[in-house]
Amino acid sequence: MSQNIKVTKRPTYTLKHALYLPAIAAGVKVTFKHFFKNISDINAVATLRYPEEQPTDITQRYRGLHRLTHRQDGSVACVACFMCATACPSNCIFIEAEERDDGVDEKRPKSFFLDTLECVFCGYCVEACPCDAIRMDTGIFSLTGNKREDFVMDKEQLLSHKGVFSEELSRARF
Amino acid sequence: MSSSAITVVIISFTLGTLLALLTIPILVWMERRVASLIQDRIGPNRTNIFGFRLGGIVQSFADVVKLLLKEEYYPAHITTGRWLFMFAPIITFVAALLAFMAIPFADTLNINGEMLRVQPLPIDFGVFWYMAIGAVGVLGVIFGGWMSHNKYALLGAARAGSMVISYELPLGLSILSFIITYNTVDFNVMVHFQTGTALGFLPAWGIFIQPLASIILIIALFAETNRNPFTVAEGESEIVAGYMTEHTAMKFAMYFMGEYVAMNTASAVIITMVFGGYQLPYFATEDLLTHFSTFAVIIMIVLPLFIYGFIKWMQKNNRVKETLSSDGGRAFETRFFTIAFIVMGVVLEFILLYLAFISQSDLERSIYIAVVQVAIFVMKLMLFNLFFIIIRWTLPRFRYDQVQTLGWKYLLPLSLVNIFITAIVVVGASL
Amino acid sequence: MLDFNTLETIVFSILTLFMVGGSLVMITSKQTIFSAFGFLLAMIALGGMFALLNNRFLSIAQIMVSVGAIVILSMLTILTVNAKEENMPEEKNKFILISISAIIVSPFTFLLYKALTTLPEHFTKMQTINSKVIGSLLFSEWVLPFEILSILLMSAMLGAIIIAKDKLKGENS
Amino acid sequence: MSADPFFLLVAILFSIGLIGVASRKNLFVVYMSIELMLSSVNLLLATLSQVLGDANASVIALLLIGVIAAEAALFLAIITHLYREKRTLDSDKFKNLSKVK
Repeated sequence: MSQNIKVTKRPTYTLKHALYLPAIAAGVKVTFKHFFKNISDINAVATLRYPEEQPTDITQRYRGLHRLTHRQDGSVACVACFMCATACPSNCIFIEAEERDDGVDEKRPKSFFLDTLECVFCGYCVEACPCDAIRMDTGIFSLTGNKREDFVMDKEQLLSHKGVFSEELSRARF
Repeated sequence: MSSSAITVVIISFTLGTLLALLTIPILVWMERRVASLIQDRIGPNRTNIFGFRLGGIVQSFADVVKLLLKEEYYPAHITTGRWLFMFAPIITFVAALLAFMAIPFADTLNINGEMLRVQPLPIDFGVFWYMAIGAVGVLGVIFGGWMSHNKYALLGAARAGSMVISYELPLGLSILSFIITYNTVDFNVMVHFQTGTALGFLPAWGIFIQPLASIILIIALFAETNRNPFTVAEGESEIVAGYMTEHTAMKFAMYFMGEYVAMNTASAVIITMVFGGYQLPYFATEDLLTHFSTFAVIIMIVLPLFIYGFIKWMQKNNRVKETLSSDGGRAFETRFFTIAFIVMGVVLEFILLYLAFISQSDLERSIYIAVVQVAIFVMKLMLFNLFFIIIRWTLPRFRYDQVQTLGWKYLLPLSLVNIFITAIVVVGASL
Repeated sequence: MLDFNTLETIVFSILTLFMVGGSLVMITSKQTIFSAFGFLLAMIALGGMFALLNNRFLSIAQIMVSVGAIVILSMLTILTVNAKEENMPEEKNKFILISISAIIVSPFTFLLYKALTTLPEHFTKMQTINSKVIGSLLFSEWVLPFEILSILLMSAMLGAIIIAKDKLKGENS
Repeated sequence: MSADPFFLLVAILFSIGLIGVASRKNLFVVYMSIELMLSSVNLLLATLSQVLGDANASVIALLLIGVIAAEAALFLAIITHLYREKRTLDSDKFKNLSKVK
């Protein structure tokens, strides 16, 4: 049994360790190697030059800006069940429901506001939605505006966002 | 005083002020770029003036402008003594600036028989000056920390004060062994001592003559200037930002810039005392003057190679990846500086030609040598500042008790032992 | 009678202003930190005064010891003691006391000044006292006081450690 | 240059130190006043060194700086000790040796 055990010698505290200076020299060697490698060819550095170079590694699971999905007939898939607003930890979803009288369903949102300044992009609303009406698959990672009101998304804005990965329509069976 | 003496004094004073003040943005830029390059990042390179970004130096000027224009804000709990709260950073800054002024930038100029020092303050006790003024800087830290009425600031100030007291001793004692070896307190004579060779093949620099004292000096100066690994006074993992927690805008900038001036001064002192100052290794000023033509021809050969290498490096690195469409004016900047450097090189070549073969005036030659020495000094200064920065991004911070242990239990006895050995050797050699 | 050089007069006046002002701030201010600041001003100005007297070595020694060591040490002690407002002494009639003692002391000041002016009034010749002269004197004629001073410093250091130390572990009783 | 102003300055500084010792209760201020008195003596020595053209006075002044340093160390240690004993900086509270309590 003992032949399987590999005994490693503990490092002894020698004069070389007590002096500190060899260790400092080794550290400086490492940093200087990186420094010299990068200064001789700056374009080899993997940093993304952001505004000119856009990220290419946004995957399907990336939580970008929200959107509301559509049904087959193009109407909003949301049934105003308030599940997302309940699940939201930062209370940033404000829904006002109204009765739906076109016979497709019973309820729909009259207004749907999402305050992206309060949103923490946790994705709980997507998890909570029973009819796949809200998704975060737009791939939009940068959101800019001039005033606070620009960041409060209303229903039309959320409906106008396009998904970039999966199908456009809601997958819920109505 | 003759007019040439006044000219030399004014020029050297301007040079000293420029070297101390203009290196601040360059050092801040170096700190950020070197840090990012060490960590495989790029660092600030976007700020520009009409497309000229100079590798990102413009960012430092933009930062200074930003800090200047910020609101002068005083914490509400500081009721009495706001003037001292505001005055404290100035003490640190001015002390660091004054301490720099005793460094010689070139050899003593001989103009028509007058010996003129190229030193902002032409004093012959520069070591004492540095030790006296360098310790004043910490007073600003202590005043600022106390006036903040803040636990963290108070702790930072107490740490800075006790660290200065514990590291002033090894610093003074190691400087003492240098004084015994060089037999002078004059920086200029110290540099003269370090020309020539030791043991036949090494340049006679302090680090080869007094290795232990040199290492103690460098460590103690790292501690004096509050640089890593001795940043316990502003250890942000323990005490927020230490003594500068409550300081904002220009007051913070004063502390910040004072730190860089102190670092610059420490590098200058280390170079002057340990690394041969403004002298080229192996060659004294007299050698250069007697073999001036050879020296000029060597420089005439080396200079174009250097400029060629720099231009090649710039053309390779001052551009963006091929995949990007816009280069933000980098191509124009590269073209401009290529032409500028070529013109500069040609002009320098012609000046060298004139000095080496046509003019036989000793005065012009000695002035030229002084200019070369200033250039060498600045190069050494920048290299050592780079060393300071690389050390900062290599080592983690010491714990506070480890700092004190290192100072009192190791460096102090070591420097005392070194003084004894030095004294025995010096007395033995004189017998 | 007064043959002041203009530049020297200006420098002297500025330094006097700093010294007297600093020391007045020192004895009048309520908070200890301002006293320390006044003390610092006075000490730096004293260093400048030594330089005005063409005594560079003394000036540098003054800055190095008084400012670089004594003031920093005092500041550090003020920081470590860190006395709260209620631990400071109550000095309600501070200014009355100061003015009374000033009135009492002023004849003495006059007397001191008169006594000092009986000494030679003029500088014989403003020669620079450089470190070489001081050094050779220190190690030839004044070597015994110098050694005694080093013993004094040593004993002061040990005494300071013993006084400021907490009670030893053995004698907790 | 006349030495008069220097002597006047010495007298004034010494008196200010004396006033500080006599009228203040804060231990730190008392300590600094004593330092100031010693420093005024130092200035007198430096002035005399110039007046008499004799470097010996400068040497005494140099030694006096050393004495001031020793005194500072002791005084600060005593202040720390006193503050630890009674938690006050009031010099009137330390009357252990006097008969009048």
